[in-house]
Amino acid sequence: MSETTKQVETLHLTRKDFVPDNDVRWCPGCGDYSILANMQKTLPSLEVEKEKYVFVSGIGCSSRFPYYMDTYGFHGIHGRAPAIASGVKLANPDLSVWIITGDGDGLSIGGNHLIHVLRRNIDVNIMLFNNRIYGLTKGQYSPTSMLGKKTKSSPFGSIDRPFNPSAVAAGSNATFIARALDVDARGLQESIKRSQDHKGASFIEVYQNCIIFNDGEFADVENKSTRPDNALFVVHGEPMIFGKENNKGIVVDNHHPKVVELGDKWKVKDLLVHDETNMHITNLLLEMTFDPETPTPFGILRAVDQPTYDDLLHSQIDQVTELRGEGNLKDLFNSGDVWEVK
Amino acid sequence: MSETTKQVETLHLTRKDFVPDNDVRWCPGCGDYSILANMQKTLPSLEVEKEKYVFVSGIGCSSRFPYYMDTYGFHGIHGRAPAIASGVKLANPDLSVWIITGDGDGLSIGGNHLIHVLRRNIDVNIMLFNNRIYGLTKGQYSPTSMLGKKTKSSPFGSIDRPFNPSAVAAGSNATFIARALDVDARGLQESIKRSQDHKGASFIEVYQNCIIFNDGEFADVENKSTRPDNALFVVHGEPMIFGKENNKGIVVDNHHPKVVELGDKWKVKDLLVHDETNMHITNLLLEMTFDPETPTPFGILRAVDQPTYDDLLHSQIDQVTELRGEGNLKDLFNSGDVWEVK
Amino acid sequence: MTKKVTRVNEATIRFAGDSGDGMQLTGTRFTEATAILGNDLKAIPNYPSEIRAPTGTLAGVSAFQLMFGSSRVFTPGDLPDTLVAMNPAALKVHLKDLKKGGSILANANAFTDKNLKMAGWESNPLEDDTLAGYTVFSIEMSKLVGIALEESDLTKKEIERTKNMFALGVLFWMYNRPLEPTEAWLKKKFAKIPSVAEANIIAMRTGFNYGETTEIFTTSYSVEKAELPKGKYRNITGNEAVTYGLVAAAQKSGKELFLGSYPITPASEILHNMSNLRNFKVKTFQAEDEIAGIASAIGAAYAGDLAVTTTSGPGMALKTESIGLAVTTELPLVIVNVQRGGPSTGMPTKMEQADLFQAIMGRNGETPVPVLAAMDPADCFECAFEAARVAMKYMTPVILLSDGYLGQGSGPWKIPNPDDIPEIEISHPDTSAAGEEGFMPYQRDEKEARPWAIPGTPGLEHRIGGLEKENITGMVSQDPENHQIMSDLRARKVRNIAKEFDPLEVYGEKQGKLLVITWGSSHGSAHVAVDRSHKAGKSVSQLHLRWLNPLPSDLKSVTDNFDELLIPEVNMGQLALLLKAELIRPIHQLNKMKGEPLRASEIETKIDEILG
Amino acid sequence: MTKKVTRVNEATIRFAGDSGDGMQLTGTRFTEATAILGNDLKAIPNYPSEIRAPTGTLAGVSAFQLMFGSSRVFTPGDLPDTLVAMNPAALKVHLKDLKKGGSILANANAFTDKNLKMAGWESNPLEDDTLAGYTVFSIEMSKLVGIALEESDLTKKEIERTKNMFALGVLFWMYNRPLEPTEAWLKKKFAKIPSVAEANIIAMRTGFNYGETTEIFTTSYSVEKAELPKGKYRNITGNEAVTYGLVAAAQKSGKELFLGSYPITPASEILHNMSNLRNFKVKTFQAEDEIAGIASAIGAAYAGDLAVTTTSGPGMALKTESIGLAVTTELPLVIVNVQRGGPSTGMPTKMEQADLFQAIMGRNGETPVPVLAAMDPADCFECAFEAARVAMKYMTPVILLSDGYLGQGSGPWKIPNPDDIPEIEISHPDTSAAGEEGFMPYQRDEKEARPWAIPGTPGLEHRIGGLEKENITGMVSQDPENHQIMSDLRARKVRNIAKEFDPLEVYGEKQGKLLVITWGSSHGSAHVAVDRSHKAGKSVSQLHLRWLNPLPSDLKSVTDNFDELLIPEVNMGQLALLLKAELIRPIHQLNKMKGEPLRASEIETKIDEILG
Ligand SMILES: Cc1ncc(C[n+]2csc(CCOP(=O)(O)OP(=O)(O)O)c2C)c(N)n1
Ligand SMILES: Cc1ncc(C[n+]2csc(CCOP(=O)(O)OP(=O)(O)O)c2C)c(N)n1
Ligand code: SF4
Ligand code: SF4
Ligand SMILES: [Mg+2]
Ligand SMILES: [Mg+2]
Repeated sequence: MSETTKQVETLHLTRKDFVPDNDVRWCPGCGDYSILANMQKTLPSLEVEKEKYVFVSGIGCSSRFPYYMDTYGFHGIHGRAPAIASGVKLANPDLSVWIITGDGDGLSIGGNHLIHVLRRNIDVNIMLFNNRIYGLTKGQYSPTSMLGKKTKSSPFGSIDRPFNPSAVAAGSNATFIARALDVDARGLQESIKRSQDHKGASFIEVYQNCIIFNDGEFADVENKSTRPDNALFVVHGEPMIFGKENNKGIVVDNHHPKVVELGDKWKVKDLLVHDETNMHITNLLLEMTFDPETPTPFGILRAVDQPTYDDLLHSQIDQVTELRGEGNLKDLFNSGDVWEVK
Repeated sequence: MSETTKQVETLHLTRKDFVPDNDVRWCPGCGDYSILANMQKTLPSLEVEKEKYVFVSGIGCSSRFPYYMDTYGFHGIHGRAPAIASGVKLANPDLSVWIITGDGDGLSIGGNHLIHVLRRNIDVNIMLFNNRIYGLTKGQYSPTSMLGKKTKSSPFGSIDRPFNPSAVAAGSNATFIARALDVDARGLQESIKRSQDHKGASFIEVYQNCIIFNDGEFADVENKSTRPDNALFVVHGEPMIFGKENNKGIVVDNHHPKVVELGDKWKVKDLLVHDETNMHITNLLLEMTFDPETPTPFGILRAVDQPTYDDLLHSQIDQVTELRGEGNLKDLFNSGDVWEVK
Repeated sequence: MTKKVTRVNEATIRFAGDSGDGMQLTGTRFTEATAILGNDLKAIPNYPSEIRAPTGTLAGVSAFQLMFGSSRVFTPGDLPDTLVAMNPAALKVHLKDLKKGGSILANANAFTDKNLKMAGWESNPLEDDTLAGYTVFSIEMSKLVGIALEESDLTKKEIERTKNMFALGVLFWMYNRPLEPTEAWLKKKFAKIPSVAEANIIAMRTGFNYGETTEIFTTSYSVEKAELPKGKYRNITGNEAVTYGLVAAAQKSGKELFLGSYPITPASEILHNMSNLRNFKVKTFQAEDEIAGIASAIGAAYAGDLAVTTTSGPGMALKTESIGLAVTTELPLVIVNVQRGGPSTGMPTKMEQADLFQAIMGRNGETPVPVLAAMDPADCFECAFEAARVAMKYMTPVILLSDGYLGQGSGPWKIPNPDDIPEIEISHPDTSAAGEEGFMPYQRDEKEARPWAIPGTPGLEHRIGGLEKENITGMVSQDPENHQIMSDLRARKVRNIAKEFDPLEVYGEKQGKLLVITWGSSHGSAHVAVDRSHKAGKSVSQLHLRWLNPLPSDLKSVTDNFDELLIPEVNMGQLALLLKAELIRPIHQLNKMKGEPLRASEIETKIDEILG
Repeated sequence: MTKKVTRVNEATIRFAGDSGDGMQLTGTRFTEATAILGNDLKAIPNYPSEIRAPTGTLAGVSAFQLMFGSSRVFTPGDLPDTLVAMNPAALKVHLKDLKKGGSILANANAFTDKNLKMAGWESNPLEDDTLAGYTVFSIEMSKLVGIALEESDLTKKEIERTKNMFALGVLFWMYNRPLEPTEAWLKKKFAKIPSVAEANIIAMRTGFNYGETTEIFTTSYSVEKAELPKGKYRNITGNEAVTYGLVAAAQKSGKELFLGSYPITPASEILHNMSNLRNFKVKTFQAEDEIAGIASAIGAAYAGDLAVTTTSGPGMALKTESIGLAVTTELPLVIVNVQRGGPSTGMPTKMEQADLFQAIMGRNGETPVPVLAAMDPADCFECAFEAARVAMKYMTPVILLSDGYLGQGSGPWKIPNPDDIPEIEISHPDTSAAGEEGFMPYQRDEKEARPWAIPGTPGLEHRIGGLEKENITGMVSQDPENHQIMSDLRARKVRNIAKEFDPLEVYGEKQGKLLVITWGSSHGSAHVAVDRSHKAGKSVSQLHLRWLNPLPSDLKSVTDNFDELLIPEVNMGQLALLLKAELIRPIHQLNKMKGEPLRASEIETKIDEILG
């Protein structure tokens, strides 16, 4: 449990405490609304004082998020939220710092800061709203748009292979990776809670529908009727089962994930069991993302404990202070060869 | 086989053709010398005309490389070589474009461009000289320096968790990943050849000793006597065997790589067989990098065929031209509602 | 009943409504119909930075203004004669700009209690005396289209959406514009859903007939054709014109065009337009950020393409390090900055002229770059072509400044005959350029440009880069004397571009009391202001500068003929500072920081103030 | 034999050798010994941008120069009196700078045929008449240390390496400096390998004795103590002084210091120094690039730390977008630019003053930032402290310009008593600041600074960002009138900082023919030049500007007292342009682009030229 969520006297915060006066200005029907609502609903249960939250974002529709949360917030510049947030957290480790970003903000211009904050394992929580499009600038393809996608800047179809954002996080040595769906309140709330509890950088990829420029991109999993057959919700320690009738599962075949039908041949015990701490299970799940033969995995894909940058920094400060004594200007100024003019 | 290496009339190039007049200015004993020599030795066998090579780099000791190759070269600015090189390749797909970068240039300031060029699968060849230090700026820790490393900017030990460069490449959906060692001429030459042959973005991580600021960082694999027990050279289709006596091998145990001793219990047939095209084999190898229990893998870790950005671009140009006819200024100017003033 | 038709010389109309009300489309259609009629015009959209701000709010209001006339029109007009207000918020936001005595066309059905409250009206302005002094046409547009389309298969919501076409129809009647072009356009646009095309056409006709028939309208206006130079015309936005200018330069130089760019308001349309031109061999590369946008363009320039990067202020900030690289490697590159309101993210959909300092001086080191600015949408074509020509001739990056007002605004463009556009001569050295000592990549021609030797050319293998280079040989050099030589050379090469400028042309008398100096899009309103002041008997002329760096060499002699100088600009005095230093004389300033162009009337007032 | 001791007022020495010859260390040791003796001094290293360029080449030469004297010393000297040349390349590179009649101390053993050839000597200059006119001491240093250390356990290579200590010993003798401080230092440095410490000490003593004993030296020099103000002194580099100034500001304001930075020559030492101060609660964050460096600092400023970012030109270019964010969010931030030679990567290890435009005008939009520049290494302390104070007082980013010459150069620093340094008053609003309407993050105090409300404070929850903000409330606003208000306000806030400047002080007469105006590190050589010219009877004074933005309000009245103005600067005329515009009068310029400071003699010549 992170420092910031230490048991404080019960806070009695409610959803309303996080709703500011100003209007929300996303398009009607935008997937961002549901993410916002679930954030406002979940925070009161996290036992963090309201004034300790800081939401930092870049630029994009998604990055307007801080304006819609009645906490401290910083609407930064395009792509730089992870860097700004790192400064916030290192300045004051007591804060619960959230980074809100989009597939353009976080993976195009801001890709480098994202992979570095994950590598460093600074204790911040990152939500990347992946709508596979640049919303705010009115519909160009993004680094997560699928090949062939026709947009304003790719009228003949995109020729840019997409990232799998969660795989990028894994390649950056991230200690916490989750995937959620804008319309799935339970999954969102679970991801938000777990990411706050996680000590270190948490990465949540949220599939988000942009009703204006990329409507239906995630139809197969957004649609309630097709979701069960197309989405796999993984739970640590549980076998990977999915399907409308809970009749399908995942096994490993020549190091690749494969869908099997439960029945005579395949039993639940044959199925792959999710293990958040096992890198190769995470990798198998990641590989399923773009594979048309397998369902799209959601849930906590990875969670391991590793020292955080902020802890290491502050304990190094303590150690050196122990060793050398608290910094003293007089000694500092007078270090080296000193002489006197009388 | 890539376009640029199509059989041309025999070229009779020799190593000397690639050695320019000016002096090489790395520190005596720097690992960069061996990489340079092997590049100069290997190019003549690639059947590419000398004038078709372009070496693009950023800033760093490693990035001085283009000055030492008698070909076309562009010593860019810090971190931007992949972007410059992308422009070169897209402007002229006929060129064999090489990106030379360092762990700082390519993974610190230039991390974003690196992951994007790999994602897009532009047909360029990238060599990242990983000496786990900033050489040119005189010895600060880099994003690949190990935790605890004492350097000029981390006098009490680095608190920055390192990247595994090849894993970053894998997370970016790279189609070709190799790892080589500055002192291993065979491995270097093999990587250079294979990367030129690969259609798409190739990524070669080279472990390189910086004798001045990080000497001995890779001692366990650089040292001829300890190398066999600490390095695993993988070959596609071959079981993973290593050790001074060729008596050790790799098996998979609960989705993790594990070292076993060949003998009564474990036979060669039990060992993991390398498959360049299988993502999960690649991931297993990548996981071994920082694991003290396993050897460090070298060789072609991954190689798969996927459409390249440059091919897609040029075929889209052809298709649209077919469809619409060659662009004509008159028609373009007169598109939309036109009226005449008489 | 035949109604009175009043002939006017010019008219300014503003369409305002909710983001979802289709005001941009309505405005554009009116513009096209007007252009085809042969009026001169300028048009400009004005929309919120949200994609769809909440319906009915002040923040969600989207507007489009155009001015058209029977003589030359230089701006989209200061204050509108007619305001179309599709809801209370639109009226609230735009009423203050309406000319005294102007007309308001309002959709009465949208003036519900809820909407009025959201817009901050205490009572319904259509019903109280708020609008006294204006001519108000309060029309139940929603209801009327509902009735007109009763028979249609469309949903209620879809029908409601055609109300903008109704408004357009009324305006077409009011200003005697033809319906046919819009009908044709609608049929094409909704070719796949004819019922929608049909409904829109009906709504428009209903509006037109409503004007014709009902008694609330007594007068319509006619605006005669403008006396434009003979030729073919089309309406063009600045961003389109930049696209065309660059594509023309590519064809005229025999180069392929490479655009490395990253989307940003208000420059994105250049990227969109370019990406549609694959059959012109245009290679658009939507990079991961602005730095990769310019860096890829620099790579493409090295490899022999006509290389371009396009952006707006914040993106320009990110490109400055790379611009330095292009300067020192002496590679041709066109950098387009469609300026917007700053600082920082600022006001993305508003215009400003505040990136001039950045363009000329915003780099580390002594890093001279030629800078020019376009004065109106059509001029963007000329300037883009010129930028590309100069870049390739002198082997240098060139910065073209446009702004949101030009980029998204439009006006008629006299379509040039491509055959009349001069060729751009490019010569790439071939193998024979390698002398005894090898190839000299920093050898110079009479313009002091270095050779553009392209990878793939046998024998010319050479290395370039960001470290200081020895002149002639191009070897890395940290020699003090060489650095002086190279610094002087880079400065002189840019300064000498001024040698090929045409002599400056003063608009009005060549000598007098006051000279108004303009750059970029301030040209239009200053032109109108100078005209009016001149007509009022003032001794005032105008000098417009296309090139800001280098400054024209006759600048001093031209300005010396005037007692006073005035520079109106939409910033805090950037050109004024540069010219004070250049001319060593005081300069009057008119500065405005409101995210919108200077108005002719504001400049007129300032002229009066100076001339007393 | 007692040798002659000549008393001189000042001396300039340059140590030059191969990168591997330890010239920086030798120079630093000489500097320390000289400082302890009580001379005033300035010192400056000069090294190649390669880590170890190939031995024996011209490119591989590394040098260190210092000037010391018995009165105030303002520069590390133009031309050296004595040149230590450890190999032929060092002699080749530096001979041209040696004063006529100066002394050369050469390691004869390094003048082998191979080395001579590599350095481009046709024959051995120690043996032909190349060096006629100089006093040459050709000493077989390598051989002599070899003999002296015959008994030692060190390898031959290790012994050879002590030859720099031999040279240092000779110089110590020549200038009558004590050996003890260096002996103590060597013992400490090589505490773990006493044999190396011992060998170096022996080599140094051998050199000293060699001077004392052999007949080739007839004279040694003494330089009296300088009359420095009373107090404790130490030698300090500009980069150290910046570190100390900022740490002092943090302590005096009760803030923790956060440094977000990325290594770059010649600024990296600030990061190194800071990272050593963990017990001062200094948080150094070596970011992934310069953008993350400043962005993290902005985040830290928001969260309440004294935030700093340090860099050099190319890094500064990358930070410009973020500086705009700091301006518009009105957060305190210190930005240090240790300038180097541009454009682009340019000449990383050479100095230049060419980033002034960039500092003041290098951003998109109207984005005013206070800018000040340090004049010498010790002044870096004052300026850094001042920058931090102003940043926090006015809630604004502040740019501090230093340069490679100051950052890596050194001079004596009168150590202040920390108790005498004034506190910096900071007040963070607490919960009570939230009024009825909630907290107003853009409410302003009498200086028009907004409150620094820190996350974690209950009741003050608020959002900031890069979009234009409504004054007082801080809500996002794209309103035209508000943008004007905010633009004016941001400009005025910065302009008003000038109100607290001390009146300008002219050095020399307050009125006269010529005023030399300087900024940054040009102060020293101009000071010397003005002094000399003044002594020669010329009517010339000096005005040094610490603040470049805003300009002091008495600038005009002070400069009006002089007929002519001259601005010497190591760029192509950046301050000159700004002051021409500010003062509307012609200004003489002395510009130099050689990657090295102006020399006093060059300025003197220019003064003569102007005054006839
Ligand atoms: C430096 C800079 N470059 C470009 C932009 C323009 N821009 C703003 S948001 C955006 C893309 C946003 O996409 P994403 O992060 O996916 O957010 P979404 O709107 O889809 O939620 C771009 C290109 C900018 N504001 N600043
Ligand atoms: C914009 C910019 N920032 C910083 C630098 C300084 N710099 C040059 S090289 C380098 C690091 C090089 O490290 P690496 O890529 O690992 O190369 P190596 O020298 O180790 O081969 C840095 C920080 C620069 N030249 N430009
Ligand atoms: S454009 Fe798309 S992502 Fe942006 S607010 Fe509208 S629906 Fe949401
Ligand atoms: S500093 Fe290190 S990496 Fe650089 S040239 Fe020297 S040994 Fe090689
Ligand atoms: Mg998006
Ligand atoms: Mg390195």
